[in-house]
Amino acid sequence: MTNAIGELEKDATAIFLIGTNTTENHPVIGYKIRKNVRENGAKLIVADPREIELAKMADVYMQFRPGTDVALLNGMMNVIINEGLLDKEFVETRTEAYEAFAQVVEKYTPEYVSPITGVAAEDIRKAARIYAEAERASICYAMGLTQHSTGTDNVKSCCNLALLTGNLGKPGTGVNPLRGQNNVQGACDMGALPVVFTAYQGVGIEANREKFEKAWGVKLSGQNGLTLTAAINKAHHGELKALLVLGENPMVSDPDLDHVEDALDNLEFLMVQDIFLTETAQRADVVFPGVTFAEKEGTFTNTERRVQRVRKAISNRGDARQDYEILCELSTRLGYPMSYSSPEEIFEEIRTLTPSYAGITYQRLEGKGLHWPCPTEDHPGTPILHKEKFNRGLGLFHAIEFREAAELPDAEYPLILSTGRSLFHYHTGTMTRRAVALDLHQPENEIQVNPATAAKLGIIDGEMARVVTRRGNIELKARLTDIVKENVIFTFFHFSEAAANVLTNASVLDPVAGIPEYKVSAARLEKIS
Amino acid sequence: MANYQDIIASCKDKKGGIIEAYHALQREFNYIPREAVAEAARVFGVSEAQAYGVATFYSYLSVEKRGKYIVRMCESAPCHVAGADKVLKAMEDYLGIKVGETTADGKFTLELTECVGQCQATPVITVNSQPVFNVSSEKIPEILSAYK
Amino acid sequence: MAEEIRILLAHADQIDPAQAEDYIKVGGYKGLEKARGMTSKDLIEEVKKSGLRGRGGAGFNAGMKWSFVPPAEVKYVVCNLDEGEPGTYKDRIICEKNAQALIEGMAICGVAINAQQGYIYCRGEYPFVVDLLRKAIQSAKDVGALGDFDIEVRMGAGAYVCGEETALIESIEGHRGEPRFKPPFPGVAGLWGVPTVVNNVETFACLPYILTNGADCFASIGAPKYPGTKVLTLTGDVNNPTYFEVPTNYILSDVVYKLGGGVKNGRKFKAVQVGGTSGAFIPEQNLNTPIDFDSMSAIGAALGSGAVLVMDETRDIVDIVTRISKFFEHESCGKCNPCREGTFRCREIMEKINSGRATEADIDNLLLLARVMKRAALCGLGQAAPVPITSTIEHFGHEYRRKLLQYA
Amino acid sequence: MIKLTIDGKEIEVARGTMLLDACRQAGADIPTLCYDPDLRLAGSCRMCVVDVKGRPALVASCVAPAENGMVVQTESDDVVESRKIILELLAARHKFECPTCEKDGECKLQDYMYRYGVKESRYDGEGPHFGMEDPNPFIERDYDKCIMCTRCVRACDGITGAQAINVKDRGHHAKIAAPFDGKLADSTCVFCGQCIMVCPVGALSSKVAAGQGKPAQNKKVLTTCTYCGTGCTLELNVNNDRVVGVTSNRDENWSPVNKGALCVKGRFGWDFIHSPDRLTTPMIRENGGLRPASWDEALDFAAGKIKEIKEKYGPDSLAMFSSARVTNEENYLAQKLMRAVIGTNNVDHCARL
Repeated sequence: MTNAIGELEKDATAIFLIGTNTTENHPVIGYKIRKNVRENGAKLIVADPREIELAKMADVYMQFRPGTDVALLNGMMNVIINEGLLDKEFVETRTEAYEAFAQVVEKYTPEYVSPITGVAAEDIRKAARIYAEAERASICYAMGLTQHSTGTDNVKSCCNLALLTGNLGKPGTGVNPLRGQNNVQGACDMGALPVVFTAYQGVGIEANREKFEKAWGVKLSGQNGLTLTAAINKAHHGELKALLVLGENPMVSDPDLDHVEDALDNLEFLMVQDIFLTETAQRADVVFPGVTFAEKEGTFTNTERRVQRVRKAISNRGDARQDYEILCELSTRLGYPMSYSSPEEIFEEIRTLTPSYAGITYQRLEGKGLHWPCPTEDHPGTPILHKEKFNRGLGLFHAIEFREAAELPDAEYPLILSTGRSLFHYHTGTMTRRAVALDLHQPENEIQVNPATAAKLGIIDGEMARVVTRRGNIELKARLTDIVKENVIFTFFHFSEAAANVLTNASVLDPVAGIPEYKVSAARLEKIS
Repeated sequence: MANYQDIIASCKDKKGGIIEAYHALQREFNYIPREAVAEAARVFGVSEAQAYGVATFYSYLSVEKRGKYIVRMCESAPCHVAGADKVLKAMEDYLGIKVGETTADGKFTLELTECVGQCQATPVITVNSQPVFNVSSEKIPEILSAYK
Repeated sequence: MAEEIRILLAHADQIDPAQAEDYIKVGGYKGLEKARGMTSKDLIEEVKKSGLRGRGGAGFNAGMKWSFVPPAEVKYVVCNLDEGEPGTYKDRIICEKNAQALIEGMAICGVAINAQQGYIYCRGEYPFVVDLLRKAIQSAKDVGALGDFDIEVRMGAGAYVCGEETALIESIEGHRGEPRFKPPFPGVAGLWGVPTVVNNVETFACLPYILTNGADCFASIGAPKYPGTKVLTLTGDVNNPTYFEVPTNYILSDVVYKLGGGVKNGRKFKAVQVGGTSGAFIPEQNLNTPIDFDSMSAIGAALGSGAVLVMDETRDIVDIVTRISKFFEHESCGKCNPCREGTFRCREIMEKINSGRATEADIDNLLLLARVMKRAALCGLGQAAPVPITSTIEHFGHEYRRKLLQYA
Repeated sequence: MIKLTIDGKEIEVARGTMLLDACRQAGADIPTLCYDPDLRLAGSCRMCVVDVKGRPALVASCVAPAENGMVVQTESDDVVESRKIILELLAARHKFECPTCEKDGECKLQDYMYRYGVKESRYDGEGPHFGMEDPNPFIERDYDKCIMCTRCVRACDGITGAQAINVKDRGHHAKIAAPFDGKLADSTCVFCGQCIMVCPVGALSSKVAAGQGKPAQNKKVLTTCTYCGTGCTLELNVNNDRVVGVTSNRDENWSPVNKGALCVKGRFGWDFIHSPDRLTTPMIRENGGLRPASWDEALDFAAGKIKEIKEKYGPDSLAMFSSARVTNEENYLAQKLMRAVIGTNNVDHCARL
């Protein structure tokens, strides 16, 4: 997030949610948004293919066709430009490449965009006006925006919208991805990415390598590594031979599970470090028992870049070991002795190599934590980014044309399948399916179907139905609900026994981010007779 | 018979008019059906829990099904001293039900009420909110038999 | 002196209260016209000078109350027509006889505080009064008497507590009728959070007279510190159980014996409860008290709603108070602890006494509970609920003791 | 600033300060049941009443603004008498099962009864009369312990915004209820448990934590939630080296993101920690199955395989999926292992999934 979570509760006078079912996936942030709307009269714009809970209290709700985000956003920006609602001063002083961008947006009139997105032109106008006229408007999005073959374009379009209206660098504004996992921000910050060291220091840049080579005492590769999805594909082709998995479960979380299974089976060596014998661990050659957050010291970085402490409450279970100790042991056996007396010692090393974390110490994290960037020990942290200037200097407009999703419905697969999360479960269910109350409350997966669609197929509420895509099929309990439109069906991906990712597409990824298109698969629903 | 959605919709322009909507519903159904509470919550922008809380707060509102004629005996002090107990007993005997119950044919529901403001002519009963004055236990059969 | 003085009911049964024309023929809407010609400040001053005090529980000077209203874009005038005190029906009578005076009075208040919208909150027991008022308002609008002032009638639904002004406001807002804590007072933050004047029917209905005849004229009627008239409703064991309008210096015994025609069936007087069910029971020795606010306060009573319930020598005081305690249990909104639990326990203990199962300790418990409720309850309901109990233990203690276990 | 005298002590507070805060500032310990600084004021429990000179009735300090020149007594005879009677009234409707109550030791009714020496209630009539069973797996609702402070209703509305519960009926029959007095699962309840957090007595408690440790026996460890990216602070309740519950800290200085608010996963989804399925020993694949192994054996085996593959196919034939669920420190080591030790940049995690 460019801005802090707390600003959504009091500072933002308008909030634009696109592709985030906030009350289910980030409940506590959802509470804050709802409070701001109810108690302070903040305006709310919701764009989502499903009529999510917050849509009910929105000033404008746009139920758009999955995969048409760019068209919708360009439509809003077209209105803003044509009605003169843009922040001219901000555009002039803090941005560049406006002209090319504006030229592209020109054709995206609400009337042009309406048939593409399925949203009434008037609603697009209304949304544009609310967002642009607000004193402080915030955009929040989540995987609903990013998990597309056009995910990067979608995000850039959100940035365009914020740049166009000057909604950056002030409290209550910003472009705010709500990240789905407790430490996904931290994992990125720490360089668990194929192209960067910590703090997004590119591996291809010599100076960066030199710095890390000096610190680590070894020569480093400058060649970009494989993304997760690419690695699976390489394994499938037999080029990747060994995979070390630390607390991940690709056998549930990754697209096209049959493909994943083949890929893992193709490996010469699979190592898994986890707290449970996950679907992935079951295929491993060696399994190491790690520990849960309750048994750990360390830090997590949340979606607003706030680094916070994790504190050990209980001792390791059984013969399990601290995950960092396992990594150290392995490293040592591989001829690179690693030993740290505590996570804090590791953190001290991180600080020296990570400019945005340089000013953070465990001691300073007691209490409220710190938002990076925090370059020095007397720096208060940075809740709001891009205040005076952007990292690159001027904010860059991107001219983005709308592209359709990779897989569109056709006669054989007439529906659009989207996947996502439930309030009661988390990711691959490794933890929540073993939390007794959560699993009792929601023990099984479902397919959300519009009653009209179900009626055409003769499917009744609660009945098992078959969902089929080009990758495979699964049987799910049909839940009839009009929160989805007639052409859309939706299911959760937490349930390994009815794994949504059997259905999803691994063949087309976002070209930049490598993200799979979980939100759009062409699908067919069948009655099981 | 009007449907509950239309009845509620007819009150939607009254700010905070949920109680008015409940009255209108009761004029039609003699009680507030469950679906109507939910619909009223939606129309007046309050939670269902709140709409239900309002419906159960006021003694003239009921979320339970009631008879065609709601007969209420005033039991406030002026009627009490004028012999409300005897009148009530007579009504229970005549209708064959206790307070709070509805006759098997769905015609009468017997309730108690506090003062209805007709204390010039105690004891007072009301039938669907219309007061009947100076009642006595003897007059009950005649009074109630008039309601078909 | 034992004469009625009719200000509010002067034209009772001579005009159709639903018809503004009828009212205008007898001089109606002159007061409003006059008010419109005055500055807001002068108008409030005039009402202050009349000495008109709220005819509800607190007896606060009406003009004074209005003068506290701060400037705001939107304000409301609210009429409390939720007379829920058992034995009371004077507001109904005023409406049924002279609804236009109420409407005019509210409009005068609207001029004084610069409000364009009024609400009448009418108790659910009076659906016919609601109908009448709606017609009367329409008629007043049709003849152009109200100008840009509008009045909406809202109907309560059977909750005595909504007679408390903040509970009434909650109810108009469509909420449970639970009183709010004060401050803020409605005059500052009332209906939908904006400044709101709440007065009852009788108070508003006095205004046309005050404006038409002048503040001094009104101030000269009745008790100097609580001038004007008061509509009383007589119930219970009297020969003439009806309503009267009398000047405020009228003596209680005259109410019972002259207007009421004395105790029914030639029986002897035992007690009179004044001001409705939350009022004190007054024994014979205090009957010589004038009915005005301050004189009644001096004997621990309150004129309140103007209900006068007469009980003859055969009446069982403890039984009646037991019944009253049931009323308060039934009508407590349940918000605050002292009232919700207190009214419930009062009824339990009263029933225990009334059925001969109690001891002296129960009376002590009752007095202790009464003291706490009076001091600690959130609103007037819980504070006043024990008054019938304490006043009867004070004046008719022997009737309680006769029912205790050891004497049974 | 205004000046007032509280228990003989003259203090100065800012205009607009509530009397309760002024009294606390003056060192007076004012008991409260319905008051909650994070919730809309109710002013209904009347435990915080104080004696203000010149006022005919006692004043509920939580809803009364302090006024210049006020002379206040916080424990006058009248005040103490009122508080005792209020406690007795509440005690008469409360089901006392303190020995087995989840809130035993952290119950405000208990605390205040102790403080004011209220051993029993003089009101010996009808006792607790609601009862309640709600089949949801998260929240125990026992309205025979409810004291009608309505903090749960206000938290459900003001913190979570779910508005699932409200007061139904009135007077002594008034009760906290979901719509139609039904189950929470049929309401808009999201099982966040904020109602449990604010309940001053044992009327609301966690079914997941039930019977595992009383508040006083539990050590509370402040940490960051393991689920979504919001980063809520929570307190792991630890008893005998086991996590037995989750509570939350409402102090913004320690719980900056959520200020005590949690979601259903954070508050009720912790028991996987002690799942019998937990891996407790390393395992090695043998004959198609996984068998337990010692750490040394497993580590040697893994290191051997990694070396072998690296030597045979080069470092880029290996990859690691690190995790968005482990700590920063562990992620750092994971990428360091791949980059510095194995010599490849093939490291990623599930940020995209």
